[in-house]
Amino acid sequence: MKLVASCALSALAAVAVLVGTQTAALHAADGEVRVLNWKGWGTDEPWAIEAFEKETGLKVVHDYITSFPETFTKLRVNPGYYDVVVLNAAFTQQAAAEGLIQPIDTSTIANFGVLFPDLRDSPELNIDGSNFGVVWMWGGTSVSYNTDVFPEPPTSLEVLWDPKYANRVCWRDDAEDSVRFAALATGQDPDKPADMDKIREKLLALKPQIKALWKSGDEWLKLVSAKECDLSTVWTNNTEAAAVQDKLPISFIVAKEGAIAFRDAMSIAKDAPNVKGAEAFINYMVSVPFYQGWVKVGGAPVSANKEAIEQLPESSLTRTVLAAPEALPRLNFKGPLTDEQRQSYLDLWQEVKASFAQ
Amino acid sequence: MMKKSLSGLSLAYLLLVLGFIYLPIVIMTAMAFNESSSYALPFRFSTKWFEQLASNDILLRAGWNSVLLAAANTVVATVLGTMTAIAFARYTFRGKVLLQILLFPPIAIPWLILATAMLIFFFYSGIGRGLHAMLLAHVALSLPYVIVIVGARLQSFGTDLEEAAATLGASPLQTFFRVTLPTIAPGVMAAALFAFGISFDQFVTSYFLSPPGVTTLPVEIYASIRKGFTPEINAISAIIILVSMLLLLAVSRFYRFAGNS
Amino acid sequence: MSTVEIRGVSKRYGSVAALDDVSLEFADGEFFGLLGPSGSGKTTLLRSIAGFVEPDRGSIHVGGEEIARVPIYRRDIGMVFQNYALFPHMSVSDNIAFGLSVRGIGREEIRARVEDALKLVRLEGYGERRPRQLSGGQQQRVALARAVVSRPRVLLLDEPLGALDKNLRQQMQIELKQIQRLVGITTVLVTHDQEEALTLSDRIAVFNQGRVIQAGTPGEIYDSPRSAFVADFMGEANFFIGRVARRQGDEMQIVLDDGAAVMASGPSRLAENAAVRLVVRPEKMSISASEASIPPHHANRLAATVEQVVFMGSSITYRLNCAGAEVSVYQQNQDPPRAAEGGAVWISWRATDTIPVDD
Amino acid sequence: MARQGRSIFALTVPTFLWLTVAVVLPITVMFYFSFLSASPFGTKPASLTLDNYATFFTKDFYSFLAWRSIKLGLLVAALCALIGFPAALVLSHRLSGYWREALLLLVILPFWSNALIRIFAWTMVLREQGLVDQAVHAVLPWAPSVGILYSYPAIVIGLVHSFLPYMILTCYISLQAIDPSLVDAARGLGARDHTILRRIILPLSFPGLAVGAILTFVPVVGAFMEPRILGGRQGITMGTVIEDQFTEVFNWPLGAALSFILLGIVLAILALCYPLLRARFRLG
Repeated sequence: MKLVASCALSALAAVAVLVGTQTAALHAADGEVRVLNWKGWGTDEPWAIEAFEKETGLKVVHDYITSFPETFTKLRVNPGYYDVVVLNAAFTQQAAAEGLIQPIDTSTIANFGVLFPDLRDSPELNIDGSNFGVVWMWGGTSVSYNTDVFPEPPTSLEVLWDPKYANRVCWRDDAEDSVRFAALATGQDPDKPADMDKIREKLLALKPQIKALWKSGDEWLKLVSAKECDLSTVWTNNTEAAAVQDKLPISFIVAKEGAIAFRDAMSIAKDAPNVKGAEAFINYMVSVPFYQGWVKVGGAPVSANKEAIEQLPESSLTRTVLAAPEALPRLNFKGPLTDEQRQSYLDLWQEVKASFAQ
Repeated sequence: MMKKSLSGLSLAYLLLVLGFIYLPIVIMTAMAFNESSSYALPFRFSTKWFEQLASNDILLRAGWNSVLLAAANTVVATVLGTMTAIAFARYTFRGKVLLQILLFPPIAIPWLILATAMLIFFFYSGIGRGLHAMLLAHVALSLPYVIVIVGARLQSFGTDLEEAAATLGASPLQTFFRVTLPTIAPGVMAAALFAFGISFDQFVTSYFLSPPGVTTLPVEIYASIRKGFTPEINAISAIIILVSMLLLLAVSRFYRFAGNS
Repeated sequence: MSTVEIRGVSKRYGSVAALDDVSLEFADGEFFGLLGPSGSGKTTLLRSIAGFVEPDRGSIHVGGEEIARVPIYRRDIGMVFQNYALFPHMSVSDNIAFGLSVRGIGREEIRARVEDALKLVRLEGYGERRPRQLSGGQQQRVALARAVVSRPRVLLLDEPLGALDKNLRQQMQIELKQIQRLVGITTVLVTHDQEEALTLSDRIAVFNQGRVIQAGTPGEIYDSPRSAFVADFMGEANFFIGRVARRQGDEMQIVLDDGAAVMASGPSRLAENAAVRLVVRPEKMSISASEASIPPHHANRLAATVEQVVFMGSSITYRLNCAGAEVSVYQQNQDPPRAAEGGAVWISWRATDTIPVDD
Repeated sequence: MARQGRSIFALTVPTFLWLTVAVVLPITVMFYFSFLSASPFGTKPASLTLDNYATFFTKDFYSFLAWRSIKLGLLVAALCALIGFPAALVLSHRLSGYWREALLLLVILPFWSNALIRIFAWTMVLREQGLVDQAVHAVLPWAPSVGILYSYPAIVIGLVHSFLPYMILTCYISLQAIDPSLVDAARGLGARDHTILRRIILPLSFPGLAVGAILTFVPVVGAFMEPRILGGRQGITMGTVIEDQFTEVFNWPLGAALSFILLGIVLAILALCYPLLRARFRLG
């Protein structure tokens, strides 16, 4: 009986402490910048937060997502809570249309001028003359290969379908990327593929090749560490991080058919409680010193800041392979998709996966 | 067969099953001492993940939050669940079948869908997010398990003992605490251990219902998977398992909950 | 210690009447047996007194107090369950002490009273054992000690000896009776075993289909059953069917279906020419090899054929065919057997041993 | 009756209210969503429709996956029972005192560790060059490499591991309540071990076995994490398909409709078994 009683008491104490922590967390809103982003995606680097807080006296609080649709859910159920939101540029229009983010006064962002104009002023971000997102980073989704298996880098996406590498491909379990890769491999426009049957055929043909379908960067890293894959479809910056930080024999290509590229932009949430702080944070995030720091710890994608790019070491894969002048034209930046497209891509990809399992 | 002697074969079997259950736990712990951040082999001993953990305030605080939340969940779910299990086992009443059916959705509907539904409903009903909402969710998810586990135990006993206690002058409360509870204690304790586990490893609902800035261990772990989580997670998991193991083994020295021999 | 009055108690489960207008009174200190086949309502009545069953109609008074609104735990009863219902997680002493400790009685007094109770049931030294470590008879005694230790107003026994084997059961019957006499608590026993009821009870009520068929002392019930059911349920009975031919005061002459005449003596409401069923207990009958050797005071005599002779030790059971009806006769094992199987004999009995019963 | 009514009320109302607020009302909202033509809160106007439910029947691979998930659930529940019941029997009737308590605790405790980490630990065991592979080669150096990671068996192993504690526990609770004297009595009557097991122990412990099977089967049907990480190209299940509707395309209506279909199938299977179990073993 005593045991039960003491358990009950400690649990009550626990509830009290919990409620206390929580109220503290909700009320310390002044002087904060609240950021919604993936965990470990730059904005929460400890040294960066320290530098920013020291410079501005503002405190940075993070909340994390694990998928883009979640960003929308979180913005909807926490109106007036977030300040800065990191969004893939392909989603910015949708967020603006739903009134979840607000236009940014770019004059307050000192570094706005040194961003690559092509990226900065693209129609995905600059909607009807208003900037709803400040382009921040870009990167690629491409084919990475084991450098021990491939003394010479492969050149074509077809290597993924090469029977020599049957059961050695780790494919990103993502409907949109899968369709885009298949579109590239079948010579179609990845934004508007005309022949979906061809894409289905191509993806179905992957069956003997696939070792694993991975979903999170963590899963992929563990696969590569265990030498499960000779080839994989993966983000370029993850490949570089694996090569630099984990010393894995790995590199990536921009295939002759092309590679997929993404742009992430920073937006300010509608009714953000601290717009000034948000602007300051965005300005810091697109600054040279931030990028310098991120490159140093490794795993950084490519900055949208023209000057910051220079901070990449000459030898970095990102610089020599992805941002190489001859590769740039082959990059296909992801354009926005309609909901119908996303749904049909997912249906297709699920159907393909179901046939993998048969 | 019922002799309390342990033949070599049955002991060997039990150890085999335990080995199966513990294999991943041992590996998890071993990787906490491996230098590689991505479980890469060969094994190189290192305590660096424990050192990093010691200075990782976010992870430590998340771990502490998880323990508190799980403890609160354990008490609430065990008390409510035991009460309901008793009502199920001892009475027939209108609405019993309805209530029994209500126990299925938390088990059968994927937690992801439940969590989304909770988020929407809590948001619009004004319950909001926060630890109270997480507790609300965790208890709801634990209740079916507590009720079936305690119910299985209750079913093994008739009502005789309770009737006997009543005729001896014990009030319903006295009967419960001095007769029913000790009799079903093994089931209640086991249910409590499960309730703790369900909350402690509960990611989806915690994730959806935690307000920004308040996280639990599973939330931290899952949020890290885009970039990759480091064996600090293994380290904190290993510590928690080890501490709870020692704690419970110590408690079981003094308190019988596996039943009367 | 109290009287128990049951007035017009009824209880229905759906369309089945478990108790149908039952009225009984148990005197202070009386040992009262409720006897009947399973489903006859005796257990329902016991559980109504205990409080597990709420009657639909009628009232139950204990010591003059209406107890319908009194919760079980304040009814001040002791009960022994068929399977004893000992608390497995408590020692024998703790089991016995339970009723005292929930009443908030002091530790010292509890200890003393538990000691006394253990002595009463001859289990000194077993206090620290667990119920599982005791034999069936010992568990039964613990259950009894537990039920009486708090000196309840009424002791309820629900088939208390049903789980014991025959020898132990007979021994426990004697002990139970002794203990009950010693503590003097009004006791209600439910049993389906007529022998147990007869041995233990001061008075007995026979139940059938939710009604009390007959209540009285064991002697009354056995010797003067008012119905065929009671006669049949309480021991063995030989039945004869006939018609009242002549009646004079308490004397009646009955003509059986096969034409033989039988005398009955005793108060009766039967009119001449009424159809009647007669009961004669097997041990009241004698067997004679010839008509001449029939005891002179036996007014009734019938010819019969021996079909089977069963040697029972202290007695011998004869199964006979008497004008197509089967008749059993018990004789003391004193004289040499009076008949062999297949032999023609005479059976005879006194007029006062002929009992007319209702159907 | 009034007194009893009050007890029932007091015992069940907190749970009833709790489940209503935390589960029933949210699920009702979700159920409503499953009839919408577009996600709520989106930019598109939503109208009521049955299309989401119809989708299940128009696309072949949904029924293929539902059937696959149910087979997986049955297989895992059966394996858990096969492995867990004897272990529970040893725990409950061959051990006593401190060791029984300690070993029972040891069975439940791993359940407190993070599922994701447990699953990743399994990848290290099951892959080529993994623990199993190396152990086999230590004994049989010439054997071909045995990597069963990224296959259907790997999914089954991972799920059995996740749910085995439920089964052992529920069986243990029922077994522990069996009076040893019953078994002694049966032995006294000349019954052999397997007869005792079949005629006494199994029927008496059946409630635990049944509850364990339900607690295993039901969640396995909706499982997505173990299949996805351990199954490789075998990893698609009804659970992952539903998960994707929520996390990839924000199609709550379809995701909800698919979950309710799955829930319906699961409840139908349990309802089919229920009279059978009830009649034979007085379950519930």
